[in-house]
Amino acid sequence: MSTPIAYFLVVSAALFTIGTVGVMVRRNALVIFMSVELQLNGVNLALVAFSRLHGNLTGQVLTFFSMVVAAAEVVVGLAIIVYVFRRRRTANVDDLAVLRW
Amino acid sequence: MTPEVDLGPVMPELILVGAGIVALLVGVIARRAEPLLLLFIAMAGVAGAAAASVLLWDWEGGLTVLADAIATDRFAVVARLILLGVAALGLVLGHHYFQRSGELRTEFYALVLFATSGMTLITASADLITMFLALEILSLSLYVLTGSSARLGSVEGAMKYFLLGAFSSAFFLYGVAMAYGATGSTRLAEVATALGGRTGSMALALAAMVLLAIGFGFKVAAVPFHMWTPDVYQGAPTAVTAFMSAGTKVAAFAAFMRVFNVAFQPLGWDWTPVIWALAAVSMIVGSVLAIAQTDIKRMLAYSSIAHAGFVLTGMTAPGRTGMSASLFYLLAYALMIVGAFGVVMLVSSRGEAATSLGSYRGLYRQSPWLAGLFSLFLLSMAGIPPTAGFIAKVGVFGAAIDAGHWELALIGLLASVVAAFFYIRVMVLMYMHEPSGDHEPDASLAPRLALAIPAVGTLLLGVLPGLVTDFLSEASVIRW
Amino acid sequence: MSADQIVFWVFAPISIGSAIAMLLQRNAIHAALLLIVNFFTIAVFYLVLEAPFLFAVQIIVYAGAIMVLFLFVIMLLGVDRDEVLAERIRWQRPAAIVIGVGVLAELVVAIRAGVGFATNGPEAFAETVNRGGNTEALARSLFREYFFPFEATSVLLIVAAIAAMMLAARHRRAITRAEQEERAAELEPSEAAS
Amino acid sequence: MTDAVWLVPAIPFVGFVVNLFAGRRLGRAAGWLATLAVAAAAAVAIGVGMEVLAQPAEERTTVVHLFDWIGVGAFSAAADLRVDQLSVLMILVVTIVGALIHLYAIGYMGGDPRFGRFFAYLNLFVFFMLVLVLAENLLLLYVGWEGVGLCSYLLIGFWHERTAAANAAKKAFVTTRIGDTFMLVGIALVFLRLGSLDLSTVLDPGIEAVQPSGVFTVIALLLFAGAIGKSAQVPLHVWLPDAMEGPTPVSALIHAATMVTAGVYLVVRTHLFFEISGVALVVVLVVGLVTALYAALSALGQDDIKRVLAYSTVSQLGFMFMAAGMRAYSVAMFMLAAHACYKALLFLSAGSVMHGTHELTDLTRMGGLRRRMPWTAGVAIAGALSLAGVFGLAGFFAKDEILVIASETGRATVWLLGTLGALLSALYIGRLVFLAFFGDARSQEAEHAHESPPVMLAPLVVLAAAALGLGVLMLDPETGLVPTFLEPVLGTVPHGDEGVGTAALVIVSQVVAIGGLAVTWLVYASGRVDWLALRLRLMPLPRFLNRGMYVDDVYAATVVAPAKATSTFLADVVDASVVDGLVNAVGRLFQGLAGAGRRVQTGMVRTYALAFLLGALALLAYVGVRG
Amino acid sequence: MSNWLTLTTFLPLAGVVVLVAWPGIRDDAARAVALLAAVATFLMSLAMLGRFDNGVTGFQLVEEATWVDAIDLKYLLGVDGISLWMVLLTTFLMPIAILASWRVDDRVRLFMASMLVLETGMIGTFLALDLLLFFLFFEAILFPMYLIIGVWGGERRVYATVKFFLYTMFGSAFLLVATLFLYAKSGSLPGGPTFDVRELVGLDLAPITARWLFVAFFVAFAVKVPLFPLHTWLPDAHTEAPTAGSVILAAVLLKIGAYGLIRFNLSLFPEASRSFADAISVLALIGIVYGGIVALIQTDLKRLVAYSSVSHLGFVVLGAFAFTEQAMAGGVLQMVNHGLSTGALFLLVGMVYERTHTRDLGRMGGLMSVTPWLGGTFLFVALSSAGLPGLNSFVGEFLVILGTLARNVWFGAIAATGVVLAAIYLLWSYQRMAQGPVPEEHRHHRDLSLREVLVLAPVLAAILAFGVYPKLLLDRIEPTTAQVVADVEAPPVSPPPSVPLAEEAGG
Repeated sequence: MSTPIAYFLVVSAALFTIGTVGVMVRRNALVIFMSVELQLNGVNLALVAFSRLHGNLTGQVLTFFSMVVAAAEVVVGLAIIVYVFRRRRTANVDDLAVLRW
Repeated sequence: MTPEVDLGPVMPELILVGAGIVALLVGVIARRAEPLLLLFIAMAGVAGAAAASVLLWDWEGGLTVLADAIATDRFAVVARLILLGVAALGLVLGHHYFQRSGELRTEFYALVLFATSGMTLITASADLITMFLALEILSLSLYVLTGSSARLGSVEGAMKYFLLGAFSSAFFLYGVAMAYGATGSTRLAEVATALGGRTGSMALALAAMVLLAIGFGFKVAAVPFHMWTPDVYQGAPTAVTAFMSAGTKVAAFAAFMRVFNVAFQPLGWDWTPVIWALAAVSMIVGSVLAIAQTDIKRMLAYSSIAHAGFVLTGMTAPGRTGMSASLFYLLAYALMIVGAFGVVMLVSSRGEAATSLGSYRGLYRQSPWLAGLFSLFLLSMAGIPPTAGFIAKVGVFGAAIDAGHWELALIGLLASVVAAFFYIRVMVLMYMHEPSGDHEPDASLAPRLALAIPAVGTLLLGVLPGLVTDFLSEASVIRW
Repeated sequence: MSADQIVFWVFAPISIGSAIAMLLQRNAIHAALLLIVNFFTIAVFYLVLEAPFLFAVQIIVYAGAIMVLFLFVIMLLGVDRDEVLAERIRWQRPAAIVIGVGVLAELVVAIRAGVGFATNGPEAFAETVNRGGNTEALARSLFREYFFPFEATSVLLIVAAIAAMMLAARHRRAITRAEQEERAAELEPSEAAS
Repeated sequence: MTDAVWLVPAIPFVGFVVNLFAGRRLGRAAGWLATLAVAAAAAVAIGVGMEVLAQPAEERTTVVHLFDWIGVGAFSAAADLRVDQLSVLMILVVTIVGALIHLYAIGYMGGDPRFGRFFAYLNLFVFFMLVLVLAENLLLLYVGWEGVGLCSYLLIGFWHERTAAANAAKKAFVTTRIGDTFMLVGIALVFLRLGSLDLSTVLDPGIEAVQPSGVFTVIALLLFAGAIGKSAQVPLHVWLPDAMEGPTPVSALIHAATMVTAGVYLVVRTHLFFEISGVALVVVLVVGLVTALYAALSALGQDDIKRVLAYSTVSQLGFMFMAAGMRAYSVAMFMLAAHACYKALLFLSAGSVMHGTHELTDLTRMGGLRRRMPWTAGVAIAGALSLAGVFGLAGFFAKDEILVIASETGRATVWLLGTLGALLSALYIGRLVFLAFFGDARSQEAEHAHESPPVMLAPLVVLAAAALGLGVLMLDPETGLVPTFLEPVLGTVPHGDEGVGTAALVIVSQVVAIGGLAVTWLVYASGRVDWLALRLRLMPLPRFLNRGMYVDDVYAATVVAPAKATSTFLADVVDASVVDGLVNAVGRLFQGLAGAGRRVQTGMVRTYALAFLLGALALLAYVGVRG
Repeated sequence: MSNWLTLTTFLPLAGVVVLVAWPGIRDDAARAVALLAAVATFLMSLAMLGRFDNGVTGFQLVEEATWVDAIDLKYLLGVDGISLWMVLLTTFLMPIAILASWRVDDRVRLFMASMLVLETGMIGTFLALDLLLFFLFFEAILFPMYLIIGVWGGERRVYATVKFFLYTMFGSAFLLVATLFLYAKSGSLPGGPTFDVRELVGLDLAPITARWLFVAFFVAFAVKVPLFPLHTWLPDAHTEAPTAGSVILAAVLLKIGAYGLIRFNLSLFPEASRSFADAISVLALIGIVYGGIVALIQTDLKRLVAYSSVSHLGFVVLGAFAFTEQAMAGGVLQMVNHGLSTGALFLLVGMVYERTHTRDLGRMGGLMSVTPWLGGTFLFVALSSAGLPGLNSFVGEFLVILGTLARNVWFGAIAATGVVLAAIYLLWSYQRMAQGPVPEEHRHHRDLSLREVLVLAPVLAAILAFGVYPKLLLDRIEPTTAQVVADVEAPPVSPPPSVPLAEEAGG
């Protein structure tokens, strides 16, 4: 292949940043969580790219693990979100500000 | 090539997980399982893990095992032991807490054990991948524990903790990726050699260093990655707060030190200023903001932020001095914060009934012993001799000044003057006012006996720090 | 212009576009769908980067399992109503964007300095690293060098399971009692310190 | 015997201790005990005096070492007693006059509830006074110096329920303390510049070579400042008239006979410094002169019998300083002794008058007392004549000698003014006598006056005898007993051949004295002049004199008021608002910061994330610039 | 090597142990235990005095043991002519303070325990030769004192106690930094890095470093002294503290500041001391005059005494920084004397308050007529505090003035004015309290009780004894202070001419 690795890295960085911004501008807990997933995917892309760059598989293995982690996180996260929704009837994080100051 | 499988160095984790699964099964199978039985199982697990770690003190095998995933050094041993101690106290307190609040879930014990296994594992990880996994294990367990009460605060805390936690672990992972990108490996030792030999890419390495610092900074609640702390500490069931405030910090700091003193050791000149800055702002912000708090748990949360700053101060000193100082501080901090939150739990008798500062009015009248314990812990936090806090403070600041960071030490000490203000404000309430509240503090004996341990520890380390300092400085070299 | 470049230049815009679109998408379900699109593009990149196994996993686990779970929850909670995008916290959005751009810039700088836009991975990746196929190679390294982390993930999954049990299956009684108590607590005067 | 000199102060001290703790139980015996103590001291003193006299004139100085008091490095001050002609003279005066006044006080203080306490204080005073005059070491002298001040404070304020008394006491202590502080610095300088505080060392004529005379001027003036305070010289004289709030025996003992003369003693004792300096002597002379005239004038304006005597004392002390200022030290000393007698006598008789007239002190309401209290009148007149300087009486030999010397040594102005002072003395004392004892009674009390008991009259008689006859000791400035006795210590009395002959001077002074008395008789007792009308016609002059020329008021306006204001300002503004204000401001600052910082914790996850990212940006930027 | 010092230091803790361990101890028993412990400590310190050798200039009865290797904290006690008297002052006044607070009946056990802990802390502070150990004791004093003021204090006790605590913490922050910095620097010493004062004296620092360290130490101690303008915590603390608290605070705690200045600032940084001497002397003089003037118009008896302390401690600092034997010795003497006089004053104020229930001079009067012994004693102590010759304070003040005059005539002269001011405000307060007509409400107070006599008698005796025979102290103080002065290496003052010279000039 002839595409410079850096291109993929830039894309990954972009995705990561978009995810980051998403966490900050969205209010729906679910969407925020999705943005986090986007960040993770950005990182994964970087890992794979690096693995290609260094010519070893560690990056891919790490990506694999991060997917597992993501899966687990999603389970826990969604459980919490569901639970919160049951309790407060909303998934809007701005409404969750009892604890402050 | 099939790597030799030597489980000895991970025996503590295996035992913890094993015990956790047993507790879980017992809880599931025997629905009417006697909580005490579960507690016993869990404690047995902790004890076993402790024993296993002690055995590791004189490990003859390689520096790292399991394909370089796990370090076998004494640093890990000491960190593990501190964490296991915290876990034991956390279990007892939690057992009591949830029984009283009637929210006892059999999963609690298992979760604490899993979280602990994550904490201990992270301290022993010699590989960023393992470290990341361990980090996630402990984080996920803590999210759940935080939300393990039906209270709104608890739920909201869990939510915030989770969202921000996931957010920060993304940064952490990115850091790992950058490190890998810079050196082509995630093994701390190899990263170090690559950077030391200038074969790695500095730019990426620096980025990796910063991103990992951010990830750890979040876990140890260093400003400006601290903002979850007050909310979560306040929201979580007090017993859980006690457990995680101590556990997370100790574990995260252990990993922090390992990564920065091994993998990024060649970048020492570059990361010391970062740590310096984090330390300074943490101490200042933590101390100042605590002044304005009206809820004891929030106040302690802010003080724990300040303490993170103190430990970071110790980290600015390179090598053994800094590390042993920081380790000692972590030990002292673990004792006093667990103790303090334990007292808070007892004072607010049932659930979170009374966590406002106001409910400490005239505590001395209601229960002199509780007041005495609390003042002991608070004084230790303020660094007044003869408590562990004093020795710890002298240690870290001494190390920092030794390394030429006397300005940082001065900032820290002035910050601790500010901090003293809100510590003594609580003591003013306890001693110099008459009881106003109608509520009585929880008078049950078991948790008090449990709290006697950190109390004695705080005093003992204040008077005879020599008991541990030798071990600590023994443990404060990370070979690779 | 070689094939992989074409693929890249086709999918990169889609990938980023879908991501941005997700942010602007007021409807949670549509956001989720856009995210799936994005994941697909990433999967494609994996393929280009000669990680076929991850390509598969990405599609199955991510685009498949995880996002389905998301959609399921969204529907379950019925939060598919449109979200008001008007910002309530002043400066939040512009600050977020500015800082985001800043971070991106710095990352790009780091990448440029660290990797450079000319560098390419070693040729013969397939022959050397992926010897005997990516999957097999991956398995080799996974079960030899990384078998312990692999085991560790099991704990992670157990914890996840417990989380689901504890939180999702929380019986109503606990909640209602907690609510009552909190109402009681609110009546209590909680005065500040002197 | 000389070695036993420590008994002289010791005995009264024992008396003090006993009376302090057992006075209440002893009842009237306390008075007798105190008197006996002082009498015993007097006996010892006389014994010592005899022994000193027995020695050849040059070996009459002995130093008795008691114990080392302070010693740091080169500095050391021992508790040593110095026995020489001067100190002997002083202890004799102090103990004998003191004993008499004690005796008198037994009667005078008769009914007082704190009888015992009173005598305890008196004994304590005698103790300190003796320490003062016996001290070989200047610092020990200072101990006595302050000690007598303390006793004066205690005794002036003896009736402390009376605010006036309390005020007077405080005023006396503080005013003198001002002088004392200068003196303390002076003493310190003596050590620092002359290397010792022992009189026998620093009063060695060779000392002159050690330092330039300027140093001696400074030292002498500082010491003299102390003297000014103690001896109530202008400008620190203001406390003495007020001190009359104390019981009359106190006025007699402390504020006439002994303590106030300590200043004179000090100057005489350290005359070497003054002579080396020269300038200092002039200062002494001038201060003495000014004081003598000022006080005499003020005395003329007083209606309170005791205040007249108080101002008179100030004036007389002025004369003594004049003498010292003219190097006629032994004359000063003689006048000191003589004055001790006749002024004590006058005070005591004034006390006797008050005793017999229910504490009546206002001259304008007395009159004709000589009929009801003949003894008192008699002795008082004797004292008055002596003070006025009528030929042959003690007062004459004292004052007249001073004027003679002034004239002889060519100080015409001094002589003139001195003579004027003498005239004024005659006037005010005559005024006192005639207003009190002659004419008709001008009030109830005066009419029903009664003579005092013998215990009070006895000492009066003795003193009267002394006031009349003490002159024998001073028949001639060269060959008189006192000068020859003191000569080894104080040198000879200077005399020149300027001015007119002695006989002429004597005549002048007699004219002045007799004339003055005559005039007062004419005005106050002959009945030919309506002196009340006269006073009204002369207003405001009498008030001006009565208020001591408003010196007190000037001080109040220029010193006391500003001091109070400063103090208030510093305390309420500077300390409370500025210094402490800053401290509290810091506290509030942090409170404010905390309150503000708290607001950042909005409770919204997304702001937290924003802060998080901000931090990330900053750190990344840092490595950006670094890498 | 005997351990008299350790025994003296930790004997009070034995009392604490009893108080804590004895369940449900009765109040009287608690008082008795505390008193017993304090008296025993006093006797122990007397034994120490007995072992003290006047001749030696250095430290004596030194006890050394490593405590915490990790931070090189050594357990290092020793006594010299200065600390000796500070310790004796402490042990002497502590039983008196305890006896004086016999009336405390709220939480007696806690009170007595705090007092005893306080005593250990103070003794340790004076005896510690290891900088870090000193700091440890220095900080350990804080909490018990805080309790004593805060729990048993007056109306605004909380404000006062918090202020006291924070002020001290502020100072000690600098102290700790400087200490650790010094330790870091001390690696160059032959014995390697150490906190041992005796070693550190030999450390040669860059002048600028030394000056910064000096300032850091100075701030900490200046707060404690207290030196203008860091004094404002004192009036509040004194006003609110209970009698015993005020006594200890005035008599001992303030001395720690002055002691620290002499022991550490002077001996560790002689060069810096010399260069700052004038500035500090000026501060001290301001303190002397300012304190005196402000005291003039105070109507709260305790505030008045507090400001008088500011004035008196000024003499100590002035003496310490005049660098002449007389001034230095006088300063140390003044420390002891101020302890006795002001301590006694606060005892008396407490007794007056117990009767009149007010500290407002405006609402008192005529006590001398109602309770002559109380009034008389007050006058006696007031005069001692005003520096009446023959009583204790005079000697110290005179020596300070003398020594300062030798160094700088004007400083000495200004200092002397403090003596006048003292006379004014003390007599003025005495007049308003004890003289004049008796207000109706004060007609029927009883005079000193036997307990009160027991409390006062020892102090009064000491006041008189040290006034008449100060050599008792000076003989032991002088060798040390002389050494300190010598070490500062200040330029010699114009020496007083030797007396023989005078004589041969005359001969």
